[in-house]
Amino acid sequence: MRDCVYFDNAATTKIKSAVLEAMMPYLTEEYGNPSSIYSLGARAHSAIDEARDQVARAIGAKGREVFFTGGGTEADNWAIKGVALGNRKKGNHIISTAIEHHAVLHTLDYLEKQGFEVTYLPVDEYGRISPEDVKNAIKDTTILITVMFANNEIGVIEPIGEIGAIAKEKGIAFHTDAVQALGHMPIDVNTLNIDLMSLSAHKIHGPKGVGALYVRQGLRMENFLHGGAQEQKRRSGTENVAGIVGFGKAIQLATADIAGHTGKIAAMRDRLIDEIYSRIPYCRLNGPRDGRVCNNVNFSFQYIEGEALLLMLNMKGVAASSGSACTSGSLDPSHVLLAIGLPHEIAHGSLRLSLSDYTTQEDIDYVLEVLPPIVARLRAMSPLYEEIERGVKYV
Amino acid sequence: MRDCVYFDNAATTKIKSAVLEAMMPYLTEEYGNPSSIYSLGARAHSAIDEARDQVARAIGAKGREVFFTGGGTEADNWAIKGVALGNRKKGNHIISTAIEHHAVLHTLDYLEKQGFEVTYLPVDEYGRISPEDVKNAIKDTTILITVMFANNEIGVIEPIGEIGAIAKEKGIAFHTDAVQALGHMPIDVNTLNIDLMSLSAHKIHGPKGVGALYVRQGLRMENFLHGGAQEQKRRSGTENVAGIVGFGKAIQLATADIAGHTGKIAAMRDRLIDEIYSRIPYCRLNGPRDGRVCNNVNFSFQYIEGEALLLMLNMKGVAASSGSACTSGSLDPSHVLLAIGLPHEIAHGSLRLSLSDYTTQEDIDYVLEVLPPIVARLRAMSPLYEEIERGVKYV
Amino acid sequence: MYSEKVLDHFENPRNVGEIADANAVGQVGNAKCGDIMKIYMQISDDEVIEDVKFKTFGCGAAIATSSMATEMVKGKSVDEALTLTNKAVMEALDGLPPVKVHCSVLAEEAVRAAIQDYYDRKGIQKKVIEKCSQCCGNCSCGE
Amino acid sequence: MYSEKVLDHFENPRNVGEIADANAVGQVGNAKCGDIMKIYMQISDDEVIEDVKFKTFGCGAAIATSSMATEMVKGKSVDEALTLTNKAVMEALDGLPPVKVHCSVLAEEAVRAAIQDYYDRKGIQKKVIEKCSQCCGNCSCGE
Ligand SMILES: Cc1ncc(COP(=O)(O)O)c(C=O)c1O
Ligand SMILES: Cc1ncc(COP(=O)(O)O)c(C=O)c1O
Repeated sequence: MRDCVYFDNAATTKIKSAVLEAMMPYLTEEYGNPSSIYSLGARAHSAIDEARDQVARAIGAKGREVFFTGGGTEADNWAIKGVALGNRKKGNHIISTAIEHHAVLHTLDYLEKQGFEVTYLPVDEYGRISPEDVKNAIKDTTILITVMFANNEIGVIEPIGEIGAIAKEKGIAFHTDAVQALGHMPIDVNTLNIDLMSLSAHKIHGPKGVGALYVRQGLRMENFLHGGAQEQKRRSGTENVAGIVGFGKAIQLATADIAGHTGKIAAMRDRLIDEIYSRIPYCRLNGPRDGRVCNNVNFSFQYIEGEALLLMLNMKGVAASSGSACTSGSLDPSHVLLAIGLPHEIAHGSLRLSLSDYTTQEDIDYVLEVLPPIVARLRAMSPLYEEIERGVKYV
Repeated sequence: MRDCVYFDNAATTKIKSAVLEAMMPYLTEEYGNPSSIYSLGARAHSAIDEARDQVARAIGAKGREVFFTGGGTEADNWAIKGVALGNRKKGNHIISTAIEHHAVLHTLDYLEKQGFEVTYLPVDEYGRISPEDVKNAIKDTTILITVMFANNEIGVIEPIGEIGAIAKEKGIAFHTDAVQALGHMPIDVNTLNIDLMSLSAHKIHGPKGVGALYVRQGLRMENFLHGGAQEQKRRSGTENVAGIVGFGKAIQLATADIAGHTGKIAAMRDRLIDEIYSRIPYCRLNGPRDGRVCNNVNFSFQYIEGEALLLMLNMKGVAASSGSACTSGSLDPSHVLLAIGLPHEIAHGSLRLSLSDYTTQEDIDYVLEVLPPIVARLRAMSPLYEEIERGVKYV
Repeated sequence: MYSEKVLDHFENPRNVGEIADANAVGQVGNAKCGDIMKIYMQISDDEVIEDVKFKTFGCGAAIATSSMATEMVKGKSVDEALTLTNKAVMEALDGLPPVKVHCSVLAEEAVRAAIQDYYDRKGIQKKVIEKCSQCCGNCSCGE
Repeated sequence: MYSEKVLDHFENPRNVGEIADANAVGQVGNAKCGDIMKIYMQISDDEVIEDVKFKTFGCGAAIATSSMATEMVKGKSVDEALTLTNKAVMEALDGLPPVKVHCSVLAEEAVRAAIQDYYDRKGIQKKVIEKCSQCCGNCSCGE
């Protein structure tokens, strides 16, 4: 048995050794507070500025448009609450989608309680939203459109450029949660007309607990974390210097050769998809075949439940994730799987395998070897499958 | 010349090697997402639980009352906005002090704009607030009292236990920012009747970008960071596992022998105070002689400006801080120094030297050696001192 | 998250399968909620559960509680089996995480449902099962 | 934060001190704002600044701009000295951080204030200094 065959890179990734190396001075001797005037502090400040430039370069922004945060969740909270509360006088309507990450959805829930009105656009069977729907949802009171770049569960890529163009034409602020897109496709905030964009380091082989919000210069919004004068007085709190430096390095590495990375990973992804289809009956790929993020595979296996599947995979050393209710912290299965039209019972039986630069062909071989017997074993235990098997026999 | 004689431990501290050691596995092989079901994730989850217990034990709390945050600033923002917005129906009045950290003051500014009323209690010449004043400020609409445990600039320790007792008697939520107190005095949230308490790791030889909020069980408040189901569904965002583990270790070390630590550091502090007084004329200790945090020394040197002092100290390898306007990011000197009644011109000339476990008698000797000539040199350049000198001569 | 016992019963579940000529079959739960337990029993004339098997669609805890509950009633009299509580199942498994407690309730209910089926088939006028306990909380179970 | 040049002029300020028999002394700024510059000049009868010294209470930039400004006017005619701008001082120092620009303004004003003093003493009817430029922004300067 293999020890840890890691197929959960959409949940988090391993820190690259070059990233950790860049961080180490700031975890040891270079411990200065970046706001301080003396050399130790000034060096920490320069290190942050360099990281800020690395992030800016990766997304076609200016350094002063990049603000470091405590992660993707904080970036989403700040972007959405910041724009909503800062433009209350202009209107109270926000457009979003049914398949956003909880960091967006629960922030919107909160704003709805504060009197904001939110339109959640539906998605098609592959999880795609239609730019036409966005256009039609716009009202005089619309102050924000927030649509994720790529979905964390089923990997569908949304038409961000088209939505950005619509938002720009109408003069409405456009936020995108690009946490799952970063590193897997070229992103340029200007050509795509993005006004705010959330990023997270730990999805691209950087450290956990650090992220960034891109904010287009001149955009009107409120601060979220109040306090000291850090981050151009817009995001307070002593900076996580080591984390920020690690993020800078990670984003530089992740965007250095996107075409090469995408080509390599997508080939493995496609082999995995094809082989699962051919080796396991009664399954379905969630999300589109094309227009999906290069590292995402998401299948539903009928008649079994996802958590049980994950536990059995774990017993074989495979780390993966599921949209099953049991792993979502609630009793309903993934809102994303429901939004693309899966019935509850099928949504419960989903499996996400997400790849990274560290994924090898051997990993793919291994999961293809252990997965089919596990699915078969769980189906043999399942009263739902029993009926189907009987049905099949009787036909 | 010494290379880096670090006297800015109230700004930030060096990570202890035992802390970094505890963190390293979570920066390398143990990179799992704590929300995941497989072993790699489960181990990260256990590591966080252990850190949570370490924090809880250090402050006399239960593990489930401790919530990790992205730092002291986030803890302050969450505590204050969370209680205020979550109890709006009960009232809109908050009691605080004139000498809080900006993370508290600017959060209160924000709430004032939202229609909350804030009473900022004055302090005496040493920075002490009076429990009597707290009592008298309470109205029917008071929903929160927030008073810092120890001040970050002048080290004064506030009468938290007495205020806690008043708050408890009146049934009003009591928050304290204990960022500067942690590790330097025993803290028990129950005997002190504290309902919410902000902590930060990087002030106690832990990593930057991680902190915690203690919240008494059953206390009514809103969430601040919305999203995933982390931290008992009360603080969303993928956990900064390495940071949290480091915080746990740091707090364990910082509270293992508080009496020993305090005794050792306070002795150095007292020598520093006595010697500065005896070696440098026209100076004044800010904050009380007794009832001050063991690691804080804060002097005003008349006729000179603080930033210049810091730069000259830096040229001698000494890292320190000042309440000078030039280093505060605004043009006014420290609100704390003004609140204790210093005139602007004297507030501009303040110097904070803050100690830690790593401070040595040699460091004290060194700063006592380099500081007097620097002060003398700057005074020789100062047109204000010129007048005084002339005055003195003519007497 | 799960105890060793739960993991053992999940990995090596006892009594999985069907009983072709079972004289008692109970099914509880609901695919929508992600949990279905079906219990087959062979009950002797003197009301002893001579054999018991289960099939479960559900999470690790659902499978482990099914396995443990069937173990606990096997060879017991029907009356003894009716004294089985979800708490007893949980304790036998060294506990369950709070969000998984409903699985043990389902297991208790599945045993009762099978026994109810036995009574019904025999024409015995006993009601040992109430309506859905709503153990699965906020899901749209049974709607 | 500061350029090498600024740090050099801060660490080794040129022309620090007083001129006992100065025939031109100007002081600008305000202790409340944390910046006072006082410039002493010895101006010859043909209006050449033969000697210049300063005393400054203020931050690193205040000291460095004082030093640089005195260097730049030393040996110059009064009329040349009056062409000195804060921008020229900043450029000579390889720039200043944005929050420190007001220090260079103070230095320019201090030079002008000294020259004004010279004119006033001589009874020359020239005004080369306006009222406070409010360069220090939101502080309560001059109130
Ligand atoms: C799409 C998306 N948005 C936001 C987040 C939250 O980011 P973080 O975990 O850094 O808070 C995640 C991952 O958890 C994500 O996948
Ligand atoms: C009293 C006090 N409160 C809050 C903070 C903010 O903590 P952090 O830097 O972790 O955001 C600090 C330090 O910066 C502090 O000294």
